[in-house]
Amino acid sequence: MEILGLYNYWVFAILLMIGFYAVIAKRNLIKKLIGLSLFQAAVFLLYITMGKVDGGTAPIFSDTGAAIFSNPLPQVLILTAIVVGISTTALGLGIVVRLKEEYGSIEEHEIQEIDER
Amino acid sequence: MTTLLDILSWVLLTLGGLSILIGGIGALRMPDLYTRMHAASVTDSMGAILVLVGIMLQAGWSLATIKLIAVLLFLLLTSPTSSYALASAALLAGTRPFEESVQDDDEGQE
Amino acid sequence: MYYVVTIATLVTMGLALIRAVLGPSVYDRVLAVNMIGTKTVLLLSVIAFLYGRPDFLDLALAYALINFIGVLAVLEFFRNRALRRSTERDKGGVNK
Amino acid sequence: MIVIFGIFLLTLLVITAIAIVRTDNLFVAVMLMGIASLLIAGNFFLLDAADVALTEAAVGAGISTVLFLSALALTSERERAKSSNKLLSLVVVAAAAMILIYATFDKPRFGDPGAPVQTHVAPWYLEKTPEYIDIPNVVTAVLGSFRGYDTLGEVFVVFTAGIGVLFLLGSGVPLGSLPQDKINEGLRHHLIPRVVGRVLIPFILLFGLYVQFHGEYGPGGGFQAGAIIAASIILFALLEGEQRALSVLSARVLLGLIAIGPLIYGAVGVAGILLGGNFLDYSVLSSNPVKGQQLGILLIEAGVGITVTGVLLSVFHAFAARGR
Repeated sequence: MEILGLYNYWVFAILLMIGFYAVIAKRNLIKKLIGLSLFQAAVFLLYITMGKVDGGTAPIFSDTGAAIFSNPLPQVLILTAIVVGISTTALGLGIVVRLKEEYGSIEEHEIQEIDER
Repeated sequence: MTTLLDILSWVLLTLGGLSILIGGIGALRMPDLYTRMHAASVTDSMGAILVLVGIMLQAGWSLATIKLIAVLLFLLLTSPTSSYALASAALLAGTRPFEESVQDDDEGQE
Repeated sequence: MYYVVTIATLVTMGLALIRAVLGPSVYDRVLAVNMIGTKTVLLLSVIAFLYGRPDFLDLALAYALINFIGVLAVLEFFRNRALRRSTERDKGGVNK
Repeated sequence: MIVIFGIFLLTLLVITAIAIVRTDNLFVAVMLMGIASLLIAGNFFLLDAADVALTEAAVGAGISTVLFLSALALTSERERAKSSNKLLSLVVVAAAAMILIYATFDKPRFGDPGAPVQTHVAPWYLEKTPEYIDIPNVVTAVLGSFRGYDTLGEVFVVFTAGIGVLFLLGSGVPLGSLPQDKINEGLRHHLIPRVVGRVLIPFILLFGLYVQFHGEYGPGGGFQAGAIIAASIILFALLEGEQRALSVLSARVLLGLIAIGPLIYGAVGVAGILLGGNFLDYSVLSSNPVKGQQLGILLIEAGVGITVTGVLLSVFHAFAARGR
């Protein structure tokens, strides 16, 4: 049970690296953006995992009189980061759409070839 | 009275869990898209009704029950609609139903 | 008793995920997304009670309302694709 | 037991992520991203982050899928090229994963109440929120008041990203060649989804407003509400065609919303200075400091909600208009 206490962090590391793999190895720009979203999700997971307290509940006071609350600070940071994440992803998708219009391709190496000509 | 309600809600919850599980197995094991969709969508609604009503019995009369009724209502509206939309999109795109099932029907008629 | 439902829901999510990964057609995958969406609504409502915080049913409500949009977006995407293909075919006919 | 549930969900998440990277069909990858979003939201809820799960629900289930699909419709569905330097990348990634996993052995165990994160400012927030702000949702209190600067920054990032998308896609020659009349009708011929969707739209709007104004008492707030309200208008646009949606909320109005949101936020901050306090110090907004805090949070949440709605809808319309 003690070793399972690190499972969330391992999943964070693996997810982070899966996303990173998509960013560096894939040549399709949309696939890279999807990889970036996975990368983001991994970071979100890390923060929220760190905020969890054993036997705690969400940091919203209620009549039930729970005494232990999980850490609100990581939740605040990630809450805003999710919305910022979708906005920046939209910006990335906008750039990809413009690239497709200019170059007729969303594959990285094809765009580079056209540039070198 | 409370014990009766408890037993009733447990029965409903267990049946709901079973229904959900059957839907999952059906969606995995059935041979083609339409049979899979059939397995998934019917048990989806049934499972949702059983589970949510089971929880409602546990919650008693409170704000939670009203929210649960709302959840159930929206699920019953959207889930069959999505299934219908998906099936019609698949049919229009030219996905044909499983060959053998059609043949069975033909043989039955003869 | 909530545990039984939770476990059944989680296992079904796993089965649906296998269906989503295996495919074979895109419609199977959309079906799997749809299934997991409904299962998430049930999971969230059950866990809200498991935690003894029924005020968190808002989450289940949000999913029950918003999951539908994804399916409609997929439908619109298919419709657009069919339209695009048919106009391309028409143009090819004119050029010949 | 709940820990096991979390572990199961995380395992499913890893499988989904691997499947996302392996598939060469981008449409399938987007669908699997939808599944990943659902799984991760379930996990957030298990980890006590109700507010974050609500945000993920509002953004991940609807808007993210819609945006990715509209980008796919404008580019291509298939990934054509093979991966570059597959072996090298795998080695790099595996090595980095090993290092990260090795590093986790020094981390405090999951849920440890004595971990450094839990002993720094978090207890102070939990202890002082009833005294200074007196609202039940500590997350909203920290978001709106204690860390108001952070949130102001995030709002400006959202604002900038929205303006950026409008600059990129708002001009130039669109590449689509679809007949105008066909593209404008949306899903109007699909009768059943249309009727059900029309029933749902008012409820989604209502729920969005509830999340906006109930954010101080339960999970919710401006970010979630903005995404949910945007989702309801996007649903309308999908059902009735984009033109009808634009005639309800025109691009000009949306631009106004994008600008007004940060302005409200900034103005609340400046009002704090004018009334003799610090920037974003809401205590001076009312004769009673606690009431002032509550008023300030209400106002800035409204600003946040307006910005997020405006940006997400403008982005959606920018992508949709490109297809014509």
